[in-house]
Amino acid sequence: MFEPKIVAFFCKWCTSAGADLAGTSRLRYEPNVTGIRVMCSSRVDPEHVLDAFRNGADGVLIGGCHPGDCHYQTGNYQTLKRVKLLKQMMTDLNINEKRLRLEWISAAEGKRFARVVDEFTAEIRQLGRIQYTPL
Amino acid sequence: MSKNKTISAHRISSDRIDQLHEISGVNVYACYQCGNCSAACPAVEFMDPTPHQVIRKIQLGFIDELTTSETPWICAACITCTVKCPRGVDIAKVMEGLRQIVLRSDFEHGHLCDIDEKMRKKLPQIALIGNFRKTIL
Amino acid sequence: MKRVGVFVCHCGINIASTVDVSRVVEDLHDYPGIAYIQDYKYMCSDPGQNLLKEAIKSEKLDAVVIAACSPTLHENTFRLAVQTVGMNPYNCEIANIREQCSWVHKDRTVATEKAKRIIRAVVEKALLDESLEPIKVPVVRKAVVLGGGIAGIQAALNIANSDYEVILVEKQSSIGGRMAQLSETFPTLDCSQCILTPKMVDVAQHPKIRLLTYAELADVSGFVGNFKVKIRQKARYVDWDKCTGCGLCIEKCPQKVASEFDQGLGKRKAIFTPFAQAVPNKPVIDCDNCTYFKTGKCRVCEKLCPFEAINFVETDTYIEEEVGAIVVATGYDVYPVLNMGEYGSGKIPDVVDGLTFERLLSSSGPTGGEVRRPSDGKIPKEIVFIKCVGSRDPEHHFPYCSKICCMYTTKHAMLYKHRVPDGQPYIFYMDVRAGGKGYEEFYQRAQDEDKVLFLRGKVSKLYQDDDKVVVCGIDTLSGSNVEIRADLVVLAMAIRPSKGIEELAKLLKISIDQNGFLTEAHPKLRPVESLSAGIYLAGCAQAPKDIPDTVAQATATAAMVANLFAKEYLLHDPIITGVDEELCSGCGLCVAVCPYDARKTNREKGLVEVNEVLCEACGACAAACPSGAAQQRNFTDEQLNRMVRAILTT
Amino acid sequence: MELSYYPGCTLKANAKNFETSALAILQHLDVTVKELEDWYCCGVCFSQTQDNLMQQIAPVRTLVKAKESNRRQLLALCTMCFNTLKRAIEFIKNDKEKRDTIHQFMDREDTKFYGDEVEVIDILTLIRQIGLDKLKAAIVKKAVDLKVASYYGCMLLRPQEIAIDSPDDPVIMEEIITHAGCENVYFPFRTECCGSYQIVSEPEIVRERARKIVGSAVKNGADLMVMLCPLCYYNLDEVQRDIQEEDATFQPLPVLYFTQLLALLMGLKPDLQDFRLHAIDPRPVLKRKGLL
Repeated sequence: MFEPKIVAFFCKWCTSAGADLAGTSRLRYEPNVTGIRVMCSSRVDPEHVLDAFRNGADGVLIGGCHPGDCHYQTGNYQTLKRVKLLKQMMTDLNINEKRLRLEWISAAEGKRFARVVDEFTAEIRQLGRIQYTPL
Repeated sequence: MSKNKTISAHRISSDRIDQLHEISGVNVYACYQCGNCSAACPAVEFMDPTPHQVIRKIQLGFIDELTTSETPWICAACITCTVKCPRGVDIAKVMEGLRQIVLRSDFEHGHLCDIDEKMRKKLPQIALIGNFRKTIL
Repeated sequence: MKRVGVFVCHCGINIASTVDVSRVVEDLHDYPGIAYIQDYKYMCSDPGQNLLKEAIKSEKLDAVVIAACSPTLHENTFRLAVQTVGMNPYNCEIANIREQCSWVHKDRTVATEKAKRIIRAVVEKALLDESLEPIKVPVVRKAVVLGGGIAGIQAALNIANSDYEVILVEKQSSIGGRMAQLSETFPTLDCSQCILTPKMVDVAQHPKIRLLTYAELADVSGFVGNFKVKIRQKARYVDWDKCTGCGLCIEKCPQKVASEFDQGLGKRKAIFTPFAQAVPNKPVIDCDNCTYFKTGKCRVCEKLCPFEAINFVETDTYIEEEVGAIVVATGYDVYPVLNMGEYGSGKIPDVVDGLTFERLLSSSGPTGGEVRRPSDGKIPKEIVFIKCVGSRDPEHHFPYCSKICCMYTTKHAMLYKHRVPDGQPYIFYMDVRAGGKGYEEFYQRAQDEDKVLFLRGKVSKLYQDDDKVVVCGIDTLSGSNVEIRADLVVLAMAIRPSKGIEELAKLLKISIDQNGFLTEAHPKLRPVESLSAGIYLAGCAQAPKDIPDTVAQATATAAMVANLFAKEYLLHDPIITGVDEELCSGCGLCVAVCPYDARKTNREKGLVEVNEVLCEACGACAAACPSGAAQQRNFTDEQLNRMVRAILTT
Repeated sequence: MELSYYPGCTLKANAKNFETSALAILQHLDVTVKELEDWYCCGVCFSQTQDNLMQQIAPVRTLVKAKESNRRQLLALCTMCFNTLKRAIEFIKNDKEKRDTIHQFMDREDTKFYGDEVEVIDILTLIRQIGLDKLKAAIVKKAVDLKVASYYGCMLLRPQEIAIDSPDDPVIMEEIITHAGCENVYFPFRTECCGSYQIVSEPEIVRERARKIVGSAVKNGADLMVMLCPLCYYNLDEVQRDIQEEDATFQPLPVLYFTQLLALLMGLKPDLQDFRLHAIDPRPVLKRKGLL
């Protein structure tokens, strides 16, 4: 079976804490996602995401706080805007936009974290290995 | 038979509540029983149960008591209850829903031919048609 | 290259049972950048920490990565440990291989591989981590309190009693606020003014408090510890340095106006103090109503003043001050009866709001404490109180509970009954919310001793009929509609944040909630702070609350301010985003995304400048920067890119 | 100014004096109203069910005709019709799915109605649009101290989304009455229901309502009561006769259509109004007040 490589960016306050909760709850989920802990999802530069694809990532997952709950007031809205634009750009670059996913996962949503990771892994698995040809 | 009625999970999840919801589109669970609908209703003194009690009985699943009561037929659809409700419960639509539940099995409530000839000539057309619209399916 | 040491924790079997720790150590031994790697059973234990310290010294490590549990648990522990051997704490990083690896995977090979990826990524970060020092910010140990009601008074007194200076700003000419208008207070029925006025006097006499009344905030700039405030002192037309408060001018002023303090029931003069116990007890001239200002003639006050204190040419002045903290305690207004079409839109004279009824009950009020109705001065024999007017009504007015009405309405009915023993009070209610010390007992007393009749339901309509007000309501408990021909109706109107709160919030850059009240930083854990550092909240500006709650909150607010002032410097997390002036083109994209106003475009220099103190380190600006000039310390683009690559390399 | 006009059935039958007086005053105010060429019953009571779309079709048919007339505004004099048509517009506008279903039903119509093409207007709002000053200028008769009770009823004020004014405390009728030189009588029952179609099956409800509404207007000193709904008119005029039969102490009050009073004040020929149609004869009070 194809094991995709997925890079993730988790905000420190919500999604990373949600991932910790999934851990303390001893939930099981797919091991393909490896997370990088940032202060806020809005730290993620579209360039980081494209760089990940360039370097062979089959998928990129970004996790932030729910709208209205951002520790930095408006960071997740910035992320949302950027991801929308980035998805358009990905289409132009011939990367399936489904390979990038933005999810709001709170510190209390351990179960949701595990579900998102499993769903996303399954989806990327179905899409197959990334075929990235530089322009 | 005991006058007390038992409240049960079975009753409060009755599909008759769903049926009423489907017809009326109203979420009766927003009601907090302030009674403003009944306080404002122009025909309340002719009603038993009164409008807020109707909503409560629906929440509890006592739909049969409502379809056999006169209340929905006393209602004149003046919509005062609806505009008064602080929680946005459209009570007028609930009353219409109850009338419809009855009419959809009985076709008619009351007897139209009972209206006397003299009255029929005198009454404005909108009174007659309005009445038909509410009492015949 | 920096020498990075990696320490892999077994966490007993928590990590070691699924992650093959020795395999990790073996496989990463030759990873470029790892100078030293070791595993240990419990890294957080004393021996574990000693092992870490010894290795830093013996292996001359520049940075360490602890592969263990979540950083929320022991990042601080390890950072403190490395500091004892001279390492900068920002060179100590945690790789979370427990919560996000060993605990969530079963397959040993798979978990071991993932642990390696996680560690590699963090090693890449550590290689480029800078040594950082917390940013030190000096604190101006002086506070400004906006609003001189009980909340502001309590906060100001407590801050001043901690020996810090306070400026108390009040828009009326006297402090006292709404509490000064009240008659007696629940649940003890002690007179409001009797417990309030001594505090007002304390404020006036306190050496650490500067009282600015008839004044308001005009402008504010700066940040926590270092605000600059500009206060508008409205023209009083009376020189308070000369005025002794003798009151001769007030007595002789020919112009009478409805008294705001008495809710329009009584009269005041055009030169006035709002009430007899005013602090400061000196008058101002209401220029909108003063005969001289309107017609150019009169000047009676000027002629009579023995101290030549009247000054008709006085203008507004501005006072600038530097403060370290701002307390917002601007209080509430009652929602006007005008908004209640079904209750006569304010056109029925004997339908009044609760605050007006307080004045009718107050011994210093327009009726001397006798309950007499506004229309004809008769003593009402049947009186109806209606609760939740405008509150709990998301369809037409406001969704929230105004919180104080249950208790004050019960008090009103009780006090009425004490004043008019042969009268009948009725209260229309939907729920009785009597949570609070002694509150439930008070409510029960109103029912069983004072025979207040509680009717459960709303009133759909009120109308004047002869000299009565007809109340059409319902008692849902009996199922009966009720009609009462009342002599007086008192409406417990919704509590609203006081007028001007939106402008003030904009000025202070703090947020207001969907109902118009100021938003606290966290609804449970940070109830007295705003989301902007250094700005604190107290009283009804934040949410409706009664006197005990207001005093408790104001005291807490003062404690927070004292907490801030206790240190000479504030320490600020240094992982902020700066500007590389070489690269910055001054485009301002970063300025637009900053939620804290930490970044400003300097048009002259053509670049962006950062106020490091305001930066909260979210990094949104770094992601927005097109040139790479904005780099978040220890979260640089290069660090993140190298982390990504480390995850993807096999 | 030109607009379409939808009379509805009652104005062509029992409420002729409403139609003639309304059309006369509008003509006097330089407004051209064109009756829709082909119109249907509006359905009277707007169906309040979610699932019975057949009942919504009647008003939509009329709205299609109005759209085809190429005039934006559609005047509905009868408040029942006004309410039904305006609610139909809201329904069509706000529920795309149900709108599509209705369109499928209406396969004989070439025009599809989407909600924004026609604005249904009542005569009070229309007078406001014409201008109160213009109205004032058209008034030629000075009523001698005439105290008028303006009765709104339900259909202009409820539900909220179609209300022409505040459902709790409307002012529009009083505003016009003042500009027409009469004195307003505020009476607390002016927005309460008359009992509506219950006159057919539960007449005692209507009697009770009429007694309250009329009694309240009389108590507050009204010389006459004006209104805009043929059903309210019947319930509050004709039913007063029944009340008088039961209760000799009952004090009756003449009831006029709002437009009848305006026509008189504008000095339009009184013979276009058939006062014999009134159960409570308004002529004595009109004479006393100098309008006849």
